Amino acid sequence: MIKHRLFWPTASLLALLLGNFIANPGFFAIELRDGHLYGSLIDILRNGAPLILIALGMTLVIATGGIDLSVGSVAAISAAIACLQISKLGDQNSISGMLGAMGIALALSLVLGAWNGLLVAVFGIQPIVATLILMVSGRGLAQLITEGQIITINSDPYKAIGAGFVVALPLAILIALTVFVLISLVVRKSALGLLLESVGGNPEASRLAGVQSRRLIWLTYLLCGLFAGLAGLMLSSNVSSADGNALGLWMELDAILAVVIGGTMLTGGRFSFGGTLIGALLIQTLTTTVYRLGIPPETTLLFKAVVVMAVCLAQSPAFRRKVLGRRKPKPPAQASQTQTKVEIPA
Amino acid sequence: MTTLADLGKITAARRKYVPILATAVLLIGMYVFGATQYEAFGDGQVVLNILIDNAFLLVVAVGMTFVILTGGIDLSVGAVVALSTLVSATLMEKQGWPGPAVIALVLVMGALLGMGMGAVIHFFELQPFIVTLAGMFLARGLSYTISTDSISITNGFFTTMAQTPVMLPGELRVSISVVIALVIVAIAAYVLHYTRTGRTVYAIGGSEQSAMLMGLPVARTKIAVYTISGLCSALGGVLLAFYTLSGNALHAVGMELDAIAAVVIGGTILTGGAGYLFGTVLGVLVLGIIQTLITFDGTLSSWWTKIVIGALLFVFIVLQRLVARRAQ
Amino acid sequence: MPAEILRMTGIRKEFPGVLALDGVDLRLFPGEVHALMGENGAGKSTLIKVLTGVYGVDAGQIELAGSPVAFTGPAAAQRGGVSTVYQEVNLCPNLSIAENILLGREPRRLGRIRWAQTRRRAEELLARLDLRLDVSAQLSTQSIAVQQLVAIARALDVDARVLILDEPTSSLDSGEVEQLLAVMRSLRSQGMAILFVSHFIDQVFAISDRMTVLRNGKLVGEFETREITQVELVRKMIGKELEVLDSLVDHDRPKAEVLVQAGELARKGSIEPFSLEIKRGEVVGLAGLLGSGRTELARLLFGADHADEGEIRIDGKPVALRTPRAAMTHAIAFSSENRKTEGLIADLTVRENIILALQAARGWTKPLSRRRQDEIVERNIKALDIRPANPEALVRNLSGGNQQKVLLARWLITEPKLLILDEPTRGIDIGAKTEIQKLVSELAAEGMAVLFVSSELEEVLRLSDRVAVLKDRRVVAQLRNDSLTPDDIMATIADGGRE
Amino acid sequence: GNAGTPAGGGGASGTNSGSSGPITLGFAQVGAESGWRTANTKSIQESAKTAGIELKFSDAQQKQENQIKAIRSFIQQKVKVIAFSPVVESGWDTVLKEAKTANIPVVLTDRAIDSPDTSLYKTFLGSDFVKEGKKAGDWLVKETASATGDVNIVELQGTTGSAPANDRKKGFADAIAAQPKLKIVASQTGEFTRAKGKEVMEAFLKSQPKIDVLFAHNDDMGLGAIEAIEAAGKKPGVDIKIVTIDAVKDGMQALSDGKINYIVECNPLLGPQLMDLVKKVSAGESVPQRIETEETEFDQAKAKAALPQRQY
Ligand SMILES: Nc1ncnc2c1ncn2[C@@H]1O[C@H](COP(=O)(O)OP(=O)(O)OP(=O)(O)O)[C@@H](O)[C@H]1O
Ligand SMILES: Nc1ncnc2c1ncn2[C@@H]1O[C@H](COP(=O)(O)OP(=O)(O)OP(=O)(O)O)[C@@H](O)[C@H]1O
Ligand SMILES: [Mg+2]
Ligand SMILES: [Mg+2]
Repeated sequence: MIKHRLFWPTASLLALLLGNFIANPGFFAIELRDGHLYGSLIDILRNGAPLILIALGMTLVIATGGIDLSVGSVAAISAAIACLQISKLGDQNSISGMLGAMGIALALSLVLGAWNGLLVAVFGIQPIVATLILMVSGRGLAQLITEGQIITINSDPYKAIGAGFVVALPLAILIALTVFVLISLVVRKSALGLLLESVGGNPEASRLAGVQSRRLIWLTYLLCGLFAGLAGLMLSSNVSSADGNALGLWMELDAILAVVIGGTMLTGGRFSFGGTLIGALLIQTLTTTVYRLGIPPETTLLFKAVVVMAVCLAQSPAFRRKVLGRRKPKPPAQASQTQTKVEIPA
Repeated sequence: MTTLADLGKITAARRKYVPILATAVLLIGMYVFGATQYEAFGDGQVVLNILIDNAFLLVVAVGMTFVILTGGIDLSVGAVVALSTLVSATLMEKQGWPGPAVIALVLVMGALLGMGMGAVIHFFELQPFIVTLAGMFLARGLSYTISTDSISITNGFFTTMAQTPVMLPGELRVSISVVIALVIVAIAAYVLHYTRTGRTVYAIGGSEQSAMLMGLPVARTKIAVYTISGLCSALGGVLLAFYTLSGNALHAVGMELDAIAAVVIGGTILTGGAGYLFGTVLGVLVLGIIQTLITFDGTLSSWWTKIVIGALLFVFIVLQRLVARRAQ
Repeated sequence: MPAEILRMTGIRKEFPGVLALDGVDLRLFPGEVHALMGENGAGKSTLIKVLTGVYGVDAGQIELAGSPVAFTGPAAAQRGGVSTVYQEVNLCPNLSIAENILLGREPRRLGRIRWAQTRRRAEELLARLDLRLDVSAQLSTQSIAVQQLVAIARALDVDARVLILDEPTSSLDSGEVEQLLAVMRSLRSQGMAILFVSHFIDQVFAISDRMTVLRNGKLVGEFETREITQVELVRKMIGKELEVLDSLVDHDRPKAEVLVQAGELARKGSIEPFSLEIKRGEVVGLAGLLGSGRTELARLLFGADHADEGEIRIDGKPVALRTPRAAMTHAIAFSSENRKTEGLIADLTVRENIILALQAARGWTKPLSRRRQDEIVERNIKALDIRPANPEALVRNLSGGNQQKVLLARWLITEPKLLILDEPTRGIDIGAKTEIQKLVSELAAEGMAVLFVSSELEEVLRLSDRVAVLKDRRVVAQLRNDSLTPDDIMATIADGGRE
Repeated sequence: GNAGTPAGGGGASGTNSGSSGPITLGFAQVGAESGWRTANTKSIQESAKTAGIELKFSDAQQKQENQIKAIRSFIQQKVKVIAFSPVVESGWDTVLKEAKTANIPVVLTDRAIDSPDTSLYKTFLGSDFVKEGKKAGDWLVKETASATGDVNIVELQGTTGSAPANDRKKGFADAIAAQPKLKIVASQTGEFTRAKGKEVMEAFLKSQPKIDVLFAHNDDMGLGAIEAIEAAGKKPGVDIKIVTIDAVKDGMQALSDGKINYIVECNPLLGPQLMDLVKKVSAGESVPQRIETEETEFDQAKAKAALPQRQY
């Protein structure tokens, strides 16, 4: 079942990679340079790591039928706080100082997630406007922290999170994968997954079955905030600076797109972390493809439109049935009647 | 057999207007607050300026209301607006087309784009988010391919439309765009409340599957709402072209969020099936008045501007919920 | 006999892993009521959906008035003169009653909907079913029974040659059923062909002229109602004799300990103050007519709505039941009458739906092990005969009756002290129904307190030690069930509880 | 043209010269999209204070609509002078006509507009983006004068469609057009940010077998690219020559560290100059139609000298 659900996203990802390989045989080349792996695939993993993190949190929120527009701003705030703290350190390379800064940033991200959760779960505000508030003013907060400037830091340990390597592999992707494995384990080994899916699938029925949806929804926003904060650290670490204005800008769209490509419905219910992971990698691959193929900036969006559409159509059973299926010979009596197959509960 | 002539039931029908009333009251409250706080804010023209400055957003939000009422979403609106301004500018300035012909063409183009997205959403059972996101990429991408420069519009028809004021009593004026936008609002409200298509829009939002089993024209209506949204975006683009007298691929970046926010603040439920067009008008005015309050203040730095916009939004939405809840 | 209006031959429909219909034939003549009979999951609803184009067929022919048709969907079927009430209420909860009845057919002038006339027309249609409602009220505020009637009223308005009713009576009380049957008779006399699905054998024998019986997706045969007995019919449907149940009430069982005590509990606009005691091992039935407040009473005891006044004591201690969750911590379970919107999570599997309440009670940090889950689910699938017996099937793909069994299973496994069952046998076939009644009675024997709500009075009386009678949102009487008859109850209701 | 959309009471009551208090200046800023912009804002705010001018500041968050709204509300509030940095070149006629009818003089800063009707504004104060691109190109031509064989250039563009990106690209291309050996082998938008600059450069380093020069439309993208170059095991400024525009502090630091080879300045500190102009304009004095801010270029030596005084 799970295999089946991830088949088309995976196939799309592989197709895109393959397309790159055909256009550019050096695409798969990976070499060891200065003790770390070097190549386009490595770039995709490393640059995709923050998106993976944010998209994982977004998956949880979307599973409950919500949405979080504020992730980009939360990432920016977290990055700004961390970089500000580190820039104040006497010794920017001090590990304890860095951990302290990161701790503050992540704690703040949790608070911001809790704020979103409060608005959605307690005040009952529609998630899209509830998180729009933090999306708008969070950006301002981030700039307030940096005073509109880019805070540049010079901290080797901090730089490692986003740009460093551990045993030749980028630390960022290791962190993202660890989070992926942990959250998958927690959600699937505990009953969290089931309960979230039930809240997203039918909130009233869940309430009557005793599911404490309020707490669960809160928890998802909390985690989403935390992951966004962590992603913010990674993004700022990658360029050793915090840019309150640009960091994580429009990231929420990419994250939602990753979730949707991964096969999770925006209306809530069934969700798949695996799908989200693949969706995020697909988006990052697409970005890298644009750069590698040298597609001019003016046509980049057209190219993206075509690829996104192709990926979606490939995943759509209705498309395969109606358009691709038509080529297969079928008994004529059948063909005329298979038009409106809709799955309906009895 | 059992009859029910219960008072509670009779008011139930009216109770559904409470949230919208609450919104209207709060909006007036905000205006009064502004008027006491800043001189010249109380001027009637300030209110009209909010309409003038947001006529295009209003039209786009009207289209969005249709889509959201069916439980869908249209992310492509901002890009279609930009594309429309650019196509208009290019055709008039570079090709010498007459203004009205350009408008007709742009409207058809917007409607076709919307129809295409609607058809893909319905027939291939894809999520509206992703299809309209692709539509956004497509429209924005087309704009960039047409021109990355902004193009000034000098066409006589457009400049007349842009600069002829519509006089109201008391030295007040609005622009022609405002009149167009209000006409669109009236037509849309009529369609939603007095035509079968409009009611089918609500039915689909309530339950698409039920609507289908009830024998309603689901396919046609779903495609229609995206067509309407595309059409409204294109018209919004034309109004923006009147407003700025320029075509630019970078126009209306992020307008889809403004439009969605206006619709949702106006009380329409994002999952569909409930909400009123008048709410959308209020939603647009709320966004407009927040903006105006901030410009009148004129002391906020760039980041405080954002923080205060968020804060005002927060206060408004929380009050809206509290008032509505109390009243019910 | 006139020529047949509808003929389906050799219909075959396969879903992934399930052969739902296999060579089924059906004939329908103008001016007849034709019953479509079969157990839960036999394929009745599927046949109807295939006919009206909701599903495509894999093989077979459909002819309407002699010419082959292949409807592309309900809209096309309606245009072809086939009006359908599908199983489950398929209406728009966000719209008013009037709109739901007339959506797509609203009276118009120059394209403009005339609302006053729409409302009047809706009222007229409801009046045919002897129902007077505020038609501008939102549908979602209505009980499932009212919703079912609204759906019927909608179908009646269509100018149709064929009317299909898939379990229209599953939550109607006897008065409403009578009314519906009367309407059906009058339509029949006007020459309409009516296809009727019901698990109430009495109704089928009261109204139908002929019947087609399905078993496991296969055609058993077509019969004249006059020429078949109830016992024969049941044997054809379920393949074995049905045991006849007498009263399951056991008066000798000791029922001393009061478990739940509601004192002057009330909620404005939904139920007047009432006091009710339920003892361990006791089955208390709630009887009343449509909209009398049974569901609302039950919801108060479960904390689904909260009371404005009064108190609830459990084992003598006052408790606050503000949420369902709170009620569950006091071992109360509530199976809702509306399984589609308040019961099941359609996109989850049978297994997940069954364990949901138990898991929710434990909290997310204490998951049931997969082995426990499988074991519990398998046991319940067997006990309730849920078909297909596949724990990983999506609930949305189950037949209506089987969905209801899943909902019941969900609450049975929580081992509650008080089990509140609101229309628990809705849409369940006669075979399974007796099994469920026996089960309830056994649970009571083991000391469980049961609050049993059903619009089928016989069922209530068969099981209950005591019956609380409701009228107009008031508990008007509490009667000990010493061989009470339905007539006694109706008399009490008519009396309005005047002592 | 007639005053288009309403100028309201302000338009009707005509002049506003009667007031005696401090000059009020309505300033509609683009946004706070970069450190450069923030420095620009700060300079304007501070010099307004020292000049005793009452500043009404509005942030348009990169949206032309917002800027038009702001200008309209300045007219409503009867400010004495309006100044703004246009988000885009075109589309200002309507609202500027309203300002004209209301007798409020307008000063453009930083970016120009393309309106043929130059009576709509009193003066323009700012930089010429085309010229900046050209300066970068000229330097490169000089730098590579002795080079034989092809010089492969990669370009990091600003936000697609934005005026600085369009103009700097154009100026640079014009300057190197005469030199066939100078080839732009890859050009991609880095959206003016470090993160994108790094990401795009990473891809360039893999897709282009040989890169000699990087031209970045601003310092930030250049700084991002430097990280990518270093991660690829190459030496920025040596293996790949880098030329950028802006001269913000971090850029100057990199320049004096030898990681950048040349920076064309784009000066954000036009506050004092603007306040002078505002005073003149409101006093009715005539001012030149176009004033360019004083801007220089920095090579590594000059950067070392200038770095200590660099404040933004
Ligand atoms: N969409 C579907 N996908 C898979 N299986 C389905 C689907 N719809 C129905 N089925 C299966 O087809 C069989 C027949 O179901 P159907 O709903 O026709 O039964 P029914 O006779 O109406 O039963 P009930 O009396 O319970 O309503 C059942 O086994 C059911 O699980
Ligand atoms: N005949 C009716 N007339 C008006 N309203 C009704 C009627 N029947 C039900 N309702 C509405 O439906 C809602 C549910 O009623 P309730 O749950 O008390 O019904 P019930 O006694 O369980 O009977 P049933 O479930 O058979 O309708 C109530 O809010 C009531 O307003
Ligand atoms: Mg059925
Ligand atoms: Mg009931």
